[in-house]
This record gives sequence, structure tokens and C-alpha cells, in this order.
Amino acid sequence: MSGLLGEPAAARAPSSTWRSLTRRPELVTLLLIVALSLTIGLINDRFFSVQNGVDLLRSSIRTGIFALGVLTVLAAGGIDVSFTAIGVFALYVTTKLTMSVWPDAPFALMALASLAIGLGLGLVNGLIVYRFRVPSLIVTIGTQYVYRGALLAFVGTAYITDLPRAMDAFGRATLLQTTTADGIRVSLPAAFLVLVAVALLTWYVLRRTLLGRAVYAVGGSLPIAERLGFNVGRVLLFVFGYAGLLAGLGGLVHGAMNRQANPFDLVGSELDIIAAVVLGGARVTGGTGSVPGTLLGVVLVVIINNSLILMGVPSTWQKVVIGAIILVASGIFARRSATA
Amino acid sequence: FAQAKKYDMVTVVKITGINWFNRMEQGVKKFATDTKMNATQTGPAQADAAQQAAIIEDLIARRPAAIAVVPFSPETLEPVLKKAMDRGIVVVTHEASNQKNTMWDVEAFDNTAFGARLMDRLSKCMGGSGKYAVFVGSLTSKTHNEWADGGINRQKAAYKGMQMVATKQETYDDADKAYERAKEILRAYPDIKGFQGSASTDVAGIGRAIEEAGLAGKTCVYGTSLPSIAGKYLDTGAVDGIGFWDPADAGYVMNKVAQMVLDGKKITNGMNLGIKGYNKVSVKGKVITGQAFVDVDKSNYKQYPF
Amino acid sequence: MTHDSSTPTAPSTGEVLLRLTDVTKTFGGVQALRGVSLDLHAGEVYHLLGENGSGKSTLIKIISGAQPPSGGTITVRGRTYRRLRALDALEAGIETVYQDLSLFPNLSVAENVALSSQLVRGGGRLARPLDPAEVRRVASEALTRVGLPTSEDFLDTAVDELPIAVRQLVAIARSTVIRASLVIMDEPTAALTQREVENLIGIVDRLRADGVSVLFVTHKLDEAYRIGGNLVVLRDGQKVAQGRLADHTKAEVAYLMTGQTLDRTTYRAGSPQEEILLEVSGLTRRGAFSDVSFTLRRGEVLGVTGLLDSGRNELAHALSGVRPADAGKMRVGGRDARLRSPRDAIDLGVGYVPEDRLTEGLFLEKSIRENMIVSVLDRLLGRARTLSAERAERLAGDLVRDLRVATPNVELPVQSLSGGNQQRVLVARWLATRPRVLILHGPTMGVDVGSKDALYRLVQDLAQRGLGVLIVSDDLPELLMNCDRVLVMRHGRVAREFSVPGLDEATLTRELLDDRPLAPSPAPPGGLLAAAPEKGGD
Amino acid sequence: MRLPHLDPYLRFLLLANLVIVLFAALRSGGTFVGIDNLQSMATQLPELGLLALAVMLAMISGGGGIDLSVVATANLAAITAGLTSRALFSADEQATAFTLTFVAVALLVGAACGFLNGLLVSGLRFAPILATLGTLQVYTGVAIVLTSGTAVIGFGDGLTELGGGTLLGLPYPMWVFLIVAALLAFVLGRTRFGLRLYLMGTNAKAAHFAGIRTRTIVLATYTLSGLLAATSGILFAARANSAKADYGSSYLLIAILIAVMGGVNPSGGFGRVLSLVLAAVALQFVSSTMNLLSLSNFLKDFTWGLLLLLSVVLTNSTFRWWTSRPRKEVNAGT
Ligand SMILES: Nc1ncnc2c1ncn2[C@@H]1O[C@H](COP(=O)(O)OP(=O)(O)OP(=O)(O)O)[C@@H](O)[C@H]1O
Ligand SMILES: Nc1ncnc2c1ncn2[C@@H]1O[C@H](COP(=O)(O)OP(=O)(O)OP(=O)(O)O)[C@@H](O)[C@H]1O
Ligand SMILES: [Mg+2]
Ligand SMILES: [Mg+2]
Repeated sequence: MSGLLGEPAAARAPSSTWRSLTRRPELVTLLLIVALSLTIGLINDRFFSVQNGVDLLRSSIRTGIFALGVLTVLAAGGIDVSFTAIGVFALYVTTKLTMSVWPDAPFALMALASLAIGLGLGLVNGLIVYRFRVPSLIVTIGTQYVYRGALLAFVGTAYITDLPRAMDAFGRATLLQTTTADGIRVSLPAAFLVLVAVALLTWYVLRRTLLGRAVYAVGGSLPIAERLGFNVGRVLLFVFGYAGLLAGLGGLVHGAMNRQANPFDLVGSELDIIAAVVLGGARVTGGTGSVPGTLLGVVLVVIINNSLILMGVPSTWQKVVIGAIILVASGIFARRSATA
Repeated sequence: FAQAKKYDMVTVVKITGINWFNRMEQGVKKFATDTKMNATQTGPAQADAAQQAAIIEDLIARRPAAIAVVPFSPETLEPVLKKAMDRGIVVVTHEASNQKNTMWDVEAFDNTAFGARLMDRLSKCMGGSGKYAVFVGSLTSKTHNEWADGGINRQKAAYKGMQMVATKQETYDDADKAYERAKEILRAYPDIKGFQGSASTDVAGIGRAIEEAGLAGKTCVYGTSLPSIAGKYLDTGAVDGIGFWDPADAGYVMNKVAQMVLDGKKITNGMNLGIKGYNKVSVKGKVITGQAFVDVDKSNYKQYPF
Repeated sequence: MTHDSSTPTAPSTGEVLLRLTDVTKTFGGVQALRGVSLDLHAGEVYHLLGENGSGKSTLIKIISGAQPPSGGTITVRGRTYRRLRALDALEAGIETVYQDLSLFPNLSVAENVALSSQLVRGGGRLARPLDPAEVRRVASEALTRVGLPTSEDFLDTAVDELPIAVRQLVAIARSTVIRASLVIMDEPTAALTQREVENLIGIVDRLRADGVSVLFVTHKLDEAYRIGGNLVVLRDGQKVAQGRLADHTKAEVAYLMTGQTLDRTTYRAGSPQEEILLEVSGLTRRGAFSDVSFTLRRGEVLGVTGLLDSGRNELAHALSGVRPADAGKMRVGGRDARLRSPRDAIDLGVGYVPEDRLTEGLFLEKSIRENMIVSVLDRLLGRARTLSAERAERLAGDLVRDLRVATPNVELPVQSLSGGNQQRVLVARWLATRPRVLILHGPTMGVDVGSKDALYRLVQDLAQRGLGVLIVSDDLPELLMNCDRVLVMRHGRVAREFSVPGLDEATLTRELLDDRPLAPSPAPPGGLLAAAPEKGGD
Repeated sequence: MRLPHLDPYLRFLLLANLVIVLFAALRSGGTFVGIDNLQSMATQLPELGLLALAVMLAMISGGGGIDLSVVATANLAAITAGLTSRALFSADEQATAFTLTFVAVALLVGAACGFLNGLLVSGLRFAPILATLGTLQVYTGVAIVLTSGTAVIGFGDGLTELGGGTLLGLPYPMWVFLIVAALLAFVLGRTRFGLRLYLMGTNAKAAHFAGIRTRTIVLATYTLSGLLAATSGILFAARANSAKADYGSSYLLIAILIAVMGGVNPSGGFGRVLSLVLAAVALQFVSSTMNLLSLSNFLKDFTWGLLLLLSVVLTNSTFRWWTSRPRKEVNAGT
């Protein structure tokens, strides 16, 4: 009975490079980042400066937090377009509430409130998706309108620029700081730690717990997961709840860093964030995607969006250039999956 | 129909709910209280010319006596405003000096002059030399580009020592985008000395970037904004000054002009419309222009609580 | 070859492992099960037999907790359930190898094998840490049991990169992870070739020796006899027989299943005519098959067989335009043919009934009518070049009648049909194209005795009417009963051609398994694991 | 003609429309059903309706099909058409030639944009969401490059009449929409292309095996999407007598919302024109009601979302709701 697999397993490998790219799509993203950086660096060598590096990291914080939530949903085979609405809802309600009740509340408490709001709204998504068995794109378009509409119609529309003290302090807190030769202070905000923590947590949950593997299992095939005894309802509640949770956190961090709570913010950027996750190797069809890949995807998108002035692209051409880079990147991904 | 005492008057703004137009609504409400007219304000939930046109379409069916509009994009509203006028509805606009289908367009001031004025202040702060960058909410926004170009042209004519870097940058009326753009300008041109913003959120984003970079004392930032948005950056010196006009007054004046049309009154050059900044308006064609500039800085912004 | 296993001589006295009492199941109006009562004893092998649609898969799903019964109870190890959840079943040691394998295509081999045991260990709780080393260890043990490699690389391979036969074994490996008391296998041999079937039988023997019960669902009576044990026959949702398999002849079993006597041993009636319909010479696709030449005459039925990696599947795909060959010549009806897509094949009169009807054949959510007419839309035009609803309905109606598809209404989705009937819908689609050459790939996979009979008659009838029929199959009796000639493929080449009269199964099997290199030794197209993934038909 | 079968979506949408109309008519004291309001609604709905139809086509084609570039396509079509016609003719003196050129160029550009999307998706196998997100940026970008962001204005009487005139009391845009919708319903329901598209959306692999030229169908579908978007762009231009790169920027999500509320399955294979039209009507009713009653436009967004959620809760959908195929997953192709 050993004859079945007479050939040693190593004897295959049609092309080991493609194979490893298939298994580790984040390598593609990394290659894209390197290629893009070299190109930009050739045009303007200021790209390779500490200042630029730190700034890019800083710009990745908010997108990164949201993206990790999106990754979790995509991995399970769903899609969420309501997370920006959840984020701004949590941010605005938390800020407004804190200002009116206890402006000196510690930041941890505000974060808790934001997380709770995000979790609640995310769970609503999960509940509708699972209970009524509706494609999640449909549900989350609906809830995006409902959450944002409710926020603006019933909670308020005015920017809050006078933030709770602790939130303001958090927005200003820095992790490390230097001054460039030009006398420009460069600092990495403390909020970066939030991204690191969230990334580690997400990695642990997705890689090292049964729940995480169940997420991918559901993304591979929901009916099979159900049949094999996985509690699919729990998995879906988890992914949407977790995406909501991170959205709540991301919203608050965004507000703190932006030093204002603007209820018109965020909504409208969901497609860009989903694109970042997909460029990080997750497939829209579910069951794939990794935390490192997602972070790389975020960095890629952040570089694309924050290097046009360095490259000297006139603003009338910026959209064309961004679109073209996205197309080139997706093209390379398309080739990868075609050979997969 | 001129006999009707209590007119139904609706003000349609670019987007509902943001600070700027919330302030305008206060003016509309004040007008309603002062005159006992039924004056209200509405506007789309998203900044989109298409949605604004749709709202006006629907309003026409309601047949108000007058519609006062702050067009998101004047050109795209021409047909629907024409339709309103054809139905006998009085149309007054604001921030739309090129609008054809309107009875009167109310301008707080001349846009090019306003832009030039911001440049004058910027130049003075920069000592007439150094690099500066210009931001606009979007390249599709007419007023923003008029201010920006007004400033740029003034610099070219009067402040040869100054030099604009990059092109007009789009910020999508988003403070965070303005911040990102400002950061990138700082990376690409570390010796940047000045910024001129256009969207009310621009200086907030620029100010945050400047503050973080510790450059509050070394750079000059001016732009259109409101004290409520820019205040804390004025305090820290990251933003040096802002210019604006009071949206409440503009809202009030638009409605007042509409009422005058309804009452069959004439509007003439040099007329006093009874509101500060519109005490001696200049009338050219259909455009009524006031001198409602408000320039504020750290010292006096608290006088404008909006 | 004869694998006379250690069949227990007396009905088992082992404890009752599982008892079904009066189990019923209805789907809307359909009564899938009408009061089935059944005892399964420890350490026994059972074969669940029945026609398509008789309720076998439904019964299995109820036992494994995938679906709740509409009525009746299930007793497992003394506990009685009205509804057994999937997790309950797993915890009770009921492991199922589903007909569709139920593997996660995106997860690694190791995870596929080990995850459910981890789930069961935690009582279904998801929030528990998972040790990757533990997962690998558990998986390696199980893989060793079924003779699969345990290298890091293999453990990390995503299942959708594996060929179907290896997947089948992975699914079986998974069922051995938990110390199961009952292993259910729904048509586990459907995708396996002779050699792998032998392997499976070995596994079953060991399970039985360990006191584990095995419940098989199969349509292959020969295999059932090879394995031995007990039989349970379902007909129309009712249990019509249970007992020792050895106590019944094949003919009796077929009668129990169908209620009719089917005792044909050969179907082949006519003989080929002169005219050559299909001529293939030197056909080659790199890495799959090379230098394949043969002819197919009008009225001829030609069989092609080989092990899974022999290139027979790829040959079928090349002949039907699904994945064209790189070199060689094909002539259809005397004219040179270049097939670049299935459309080209259809236009030339070559029809292809694919092997995997669910993903390659059917539009499950769409109506029977639409599934039948899809390839002949050009013929159904009415006024103004629009589709004529009337013609479409007439055609679908005729086909349903001709092929005796059991359905009240052609507007119902195909997924409402049982497997055998779904297969008929697919054959009907291709007959509608009025092909000159019809390629049937695994035509009776998962099809019951009664339907097989009908299908074989149809094949002969088609040949009689002048079609050339090519059957690609690993069901040797099927080839012997239907064909004029059989080509045996090995290592991507036609190793031998047999004329059927006088040929027996043993000879064919020997040729299939022959490991001697072929005369002009070609580079072997790689082992099973090297086969390209089944996807990406472009 | 067979009567349309009353699937759950149709039932829900008919009911929803009825409820909204009754509520609005009563609350507005009849204004809602007055000719002015009806005409106003009939002028607004077509632009969005056409965009939703364009999105629907991409969704039906399956494989995660979606067209995010519809609004960008519409604007680019209108802008290029405006620039070309203005360069060739005088809008006022050669109104007919101007209008015809405008329409022709717009449709051509729309088809080209759609064709490019189709090429990326079918030939180069881009994920549709990424491909059309990229082209969304590129098309808008090109529109900005061409105009520096300003509006192209003055399209003459022909187009203005199309945007504002009526025939038999029904505004021209509505005529355009109804005719296009009817044509599309016909194409989807009665032609080979339509059936092939639906089948391909259900199972692309099986479609290939059944002899359907799937690449051609995808290409044609996205091209058709582009054409529909361009038609919407023509209506934009006609109604605004101008064209601008950022016009209707909020319409993308609304178009998707209408499509899914009309029962179009984002996983492919299902979607009917009639349901979609009814969904568009329902949203339009809600929107106009809010405006008539001077209710906040945020409330309108809220109600739209609620209506969509209600539709999914009240219609027990029968289609695939999760990404994976129900059976034989391991064998499923790309
Ligand atoms: N989910 C379902 N919905 C509707 N009918 C169903 C469903 N599942 C099974 N049926 C029907 O129940 C009957 C029994 O089906 P089942 O699948 O158990 O048959 P089977 O014996 O496994 O057939 P096959 O040999 O073809 O696999 C069939 O008529 C089938 O159409
Ligand atoms: N949701 C459903 N609605 C209608 N019919 C269904 C549904 N789910 C399954 N069926 C049909 O019911 C039957 C039973 O499904 P099952 O999964 O048991 O397949 P099966 O009969 O075992 O197929 P095979 O013949 O390949 O063994 C199949 O014909 C299937 O297509
Ligand atoms: Mg300063
Ligand atoms: Mg079955």
C-alpha cells in the first residue's frame, strides 16, 4: 500500500518560486513594496530618510487597525463595509459622552466605551448575517447607512475639537522622537503601540487558537465547517464582532490623533482599506490572508498615497497615478492566483 | 402672490451638519425670528452636487416662495435653478458669482481679493521670502481654487521673493488628508516656510503637522477656516491666522435679499442691507458683493464663537 | 487479487452501538426517509445499498448529525437523541468521510486532519489555544495510518493543491484520528482507482480488527463483496433488507434495491461501422500525456482506462477542448480539427460529459430546463433571434422523458434531484447537442444499479444510431460490458490496446498495475502529488 | 409574455412601495402624488437606476463581480463627450449635431471604459473589486486631467431638453430609463447572452465545460455595464447642462445598495431588472418624502439602510449566502 505515493514528496515542485509565492502571498506584497520604494527613491532620495520612514509608520496606524478587522472578516469568507461607520460612531459617541459626563475620564475608560460600542454594532452585523443567512456585503451596506444615518440624525453633526483631556494627551504622546538636520521634529506616536498590540493579538487569535483556524475553515467552506461540528454562528459573531471591536478602537485612535471628533470622517474610505488587505494577500473569496501580509498591504497603500509629492506628481495627475499603481499591483496578484 | 405676508423660504446648503453650515443655519433662524418668515435650511447628507440638485428638484414640488442656495457646484445647478425660476420661485445664491440662473448672488467679498488678502498676511509673516504650499479642498471646488489662485497670483505679482512648491494639493475637505499632505510637504521640502489653506479643515491638518514637527515658530500658516476648527492651533501658534466671513450673516443676507425680491423692492449699488459687512454693498449685474472679511489671529479669535 | 477477508461467520453479538428508531425525514413535499429502524453493532462492517434517491445520504447525514431527522430517535451508546448535533456525533465517536470529502480546500493537510479532533477535545469550545506542534503530531500519526507521507512540506500543503485521490485518503485519515466507534464512508471509492481501493480495504480490515464499525455507502457491488460484512438495503426511503452480504447473490441484491431483475452481463450489442469519426495521432500535452494515437469508428464504443496519474483525465480534457493539447493531430469526421475550447468541440460534434458533475457539469441553483439547453441555445431561436421559450420547453420535456429524469417539473432547480438524476440531466444536455462523438467521463460515478442499466442501454442505443462513444472510466466491468476495445494508459501513454471479446478483468488489472517502464521510456509525468491542481480550466 | 413570477423580493418591494406612498401621500397632504413631485422623482431616479443596473450586470456575472467604476465612467464619458462636441460644433447653432456627437462619444467612451474593466477581469484575471477600484481612480483621474477639475459647461438646447423636457407628462430621463431597463430585461430574459450570463454567474467552470465562451461573456457584460454607466452620464450632463469629475460621487454606494435591495446576489447568477427598478423607486420615494416633509437627509440615509436590512430579513433568500459553494468544495475551481 505504499505504492500509492511511490514518488517522494520532494519530487514535485513545478516551480518552487511560484509555489512559495502561492503559499506566502505576503512575499509578493513585500516585493511590490521594495520595487515601489526603489522607484520612488530613485526619483527623490528623501524617500529613504528616517523622517519618511517614521511618517509612513504613523500613517499606517489607523488603516492598520481597521485592516486587521477587515482581514478577520475576509478570512472567514465575508466582507464588511460598515466598519468605517462603526469607527466614527464609536469615536463620536464616546467623545461626546465623555465631554458631557466626565471630561477628565481616563483614556482607558474611553477606549473601553469605544470598544464596547464597536463590539455591539459589529455583533449586530454578525447576527443579521447568520440569523438570516444573507451575504455580508448586503448586510453591511445596510448597516453602514443605518449607523452613519443614526449618528448624524440623532447624535450630532458638529465637530468636537475640544477633546477630553486624556484623549488629547494620548493623541500627543510620543514613543520616540528625534530632530532632523533641517530642524524638523520627527516622532512616532504612542498610538503605534496600539497597532502593535492589535497585530499581535490578531496574529495569536488567528494562528494559535482553534477559533482562529475555525475562522479560516468557515472561509474555506461554511457548510463543511457546520457539518464537522464547528459552531459557525459563533465564528461569524466573532469575526464581525472583532471587526467592530477594532473599528471602535481604530475610530477612537483616529480621533485622538486627528485631535477632533468629526462625525463626517472615515466613511468613504472602506474600499481603500479593503484594497489594502487584498493587496496583502487575502482573497475576497475568503479563507486566506495573514496578519503580516495585511500589515504589508497597509504599508504598500500608505506608500502609494503618501509619495506623490515626493515623486513630483502634479495634483491633477495624482488619481491617475494612484489608480495605475493599484492596477499594476493587482495585476501581479492576479498572475499569482492564476498560477496558484 | 406678493400679498402673502408669511413666505416659505428654504436655504439649501452644500452639505448639511458641518460647522460652517450649522453657523449659517443660525443666521437663517435669526432671519425667521426677526421677520416671522417661515425660513428653514436643508442640504444633502453627502457633499455631492448630484444630491443637492435632487433636493432642489424635490423642493420645487413643494413650491416655496424662495430658495436660497449655496451651490456645491454652480454649473451643475443651472438647469434646476432655471426650472425653479420658471415656476415663479425666487432664487438667490451665495458663493456662485458665475451663476446664470439666479436672481441675485450674494458674495461676502470678492474671492480673488480674499485670496490675495490671505497671501498678504502670509507674506508679511514670512517676511516676503521663502517657500510656501497651497492646499484646496478639491480641484473641482470653484471657490477654493479662486482663493488659491488669488493668492498665488498676488504672490507672483508682489512677492517675488516667495516661491510656491508643488502644485495645489487636494485635501478632500478632510483634516486628516490635509495633515498627511502637510507632512509630505515637510518631507519633500524641509525648508518650507508657509502654507495657505482653503478648506476650513486645511489649517487644522496643517497646524497639527507643524505642531508635531516643532515648527510653530518657524513657519507661517494662513487659510480660510472657522475659529471653532482652528482655535487650538491659533493658541499654540501652529496656525498664525485665518480669514473667513460669517456664514450666519451670509445666510441672513441671502434670505433678506429673497424677501426684498418677493416684496418687489429694488437692490442698488451702495445699499445698506442692515448687516455688518453688507452695509455698503456693491452691485454688479446680479452679483451683490459685501466687505464681510473677517481676519482673525490668536489675539481676537475668541470674539467669534463659531 | 481475491481478497477473501476474515469475514465473521456469525451475526455479531457485539453491543449495539447505534440504534435508529423509526427515523423519518421530509424535505418540503419529498419523503426521503419513511420510518427507518436499524441497529449497528460494534466491530461490524455494513454496506448501505440503494438506488439513487433512496435515502442513503440522508440517512448518513442524520447519523452524523449534519441534518436533524423529521421524526424518530437516534440512540448512541445508550443515550437517546431526537436530534443529534454534529458535535454530539463526533463526541460519540462517529466519524464520517463524506461523499464530497468535506475537506477545507484552503487549510493545510495537517489542519484538515487534526482540527476536528481538537474541536471534540474541547467539547466544541472554540476559544482555546492550539499548539501547532500537537496538530502536526496528531496529523502525522493519522497520515501514517493511511500510507501518506508526513514530511513538513506535505503537512503544510493546502488541500486544494492535492489530486483527488490523495484528498480522499486525507479525509479517511481524518476519520481515524479520534478513536472512533463508527466510521461512515459515503462512496469512498468513487475517486479511487484499483490500487487505492486495495489500500482502503486494508484500512477497513484494521478498523474492524480494532473493534470499530464501518458503514459504507456504495454503488459498486463488487467492492462490497470483496470487503464482506453486512448489508442494509434502502428503497424509497424504507429499509427493505438487512443481513449478511454473503447470504445474497449479486442478482438478489440488485433485485432488493430496484425491485427488478437486472441480470445482463454484457450490453454491447452492435458492431462498429467502417467510417472513422475520430482520428487522433501523436497527441501530446507536456507533463500530462504524450504521443497518443487511436481511432474511433462510427457505431463504436471505445474504453479508455488507467490509474489516476496515467493521463487519462487529461486526455479526456484535450479531446473535449477543455484543456487543449500542445501537439499532435486530431481529425473529426475526416477533417482536421483544432480544438481550443469546448465550444469548438461542440461545433465539431464532440460532446463531453465531465467527471465531476457538481462543479464541472451542473448549474445547481438553476432549473433543469436551463441545464439541459445550455449548449444548444443556437438551435432554440425563435422570432427576432430571441430564445423561444416554447422550443426550450419542448426540448427539455422530450429529454426528461427520453432519459426518464424523475422530476415533476423542468423548472425546478437541478439541486433538487438525487445524484443519479442529476447525471441524467447532464447526459441529456450533451445528447441535445446531437454529437457525432460522445465522451463520457466516469459516467456512472455515484449512479445506482438501476440507473446504470438505463445508461448502458442508452450508450448502446447511441452507438446503434451511429455515434462514436468514448468511455473514460476506471470501472472495469463497465468497460467490459460496453466497449468494443479498451485502451490502457500508463505514464501518459497508451500502453496497450485490447479487443474486448475474450478479455477478462484480471488481465486488464494486471496491465493497469504493470510497473515496467514502457518501451520508449518517456520522462514520467511525476507522481500523484505532482499532478497539477484540478482547477483553472480556461 | 409570461407574467413575472412574484418572488419574495418582488413581494417585499411592492409592499414597501405601497406603504411609503400611502404614508407620504397622507403626510404631505397630497403634494407627494402631485404632478410636480412625481415629475421631480421621475427626473432623479433614472441616473441612479441606470448606475444600479450597471452594477447589477457585473454582479450577475459572478466570481466576485462588481463594477466600482460606474460613476467614474459616467463622468468621464460626459466630460469627453462635452469636450469633443464643443470642439466640433456650436452647442447653440448646431444643436442636433452637437447632441448626436455628444451621445455617440459618451457611449463610445463608456463602452471603452467597460471594455477595459472586462479585459482586466476576464483576460488578466484581476479580482473585480481591485480592477474596478483601480479604474475608478484612473477614470476620475483622467477626467480631472482633462478639465483640471473644473466643469465642462454649455451643452445646448438638445441636451437641456433631454434633461428637463417631458413627453406625455413623463420626463425624458424616465423614458430613457424605462426603455433601457426594458431592453435590458429583454436581453437578460430572452436572449442567448442573457441565459449564458446567468448560468456563468452560477458556475463559471461548468459554463466553460458547457461550451460557453466565458471570457467573451465577461467582456461583453462589463462593456454593457460601461454603456449603461455612460447613459447615466448622458443624463447627468443633460440634467446639469454640464459635466464634472466629481458629480454623483456619493452615487456609487447608493447604486450598489439599490442593486442588492433589488435581490441581485453579489455572488452571481441572480438578479432581475424589475426588482431592481422597484428597489430604486422605493428609495426614491423615501428620499422625496423626506424632502417634502423637511426631514433631515441623514434620516433619509438611515431609512435607506433600514429598508435594505428589512428587505433581507423579510425575504427568505434562497441563494448562496456565503462565499463557498455548497458542495464538493474541495473540487471547486478558481
Ligand atoms: N435537502 C434536500 N432538499 C430536498 N430534497 C432532498 C434533500 N435532500 C434529499 N432530498 C431528496 O430525498 C431523497 C433521498 O435522497 P438521498 O440523497 O438520501 O438519496 P441517495 O440514496 O443518497 O441517492 P444517491 O444514490 O443518488 O446518492 C431524494 O429524493 C432527494 O431528492
Ligand atoms: N437545499 C437543497 N434544496 C434542494 N435540494 C437539495 C438541497 N440540498 C441538497 N439537495 C438535493 O438533495 C439530494 C441529496 O443531497 P445529498 O447531498 O445527499 O446528495 P446525494 O444524493 O448523496 O448525491 P450523490 O448522488 O452524488 O450521492 C441531492 O440530490 C441534492 O442535490
Ligand atoms: Mg507659525
Ligand atoms: Mg447519496
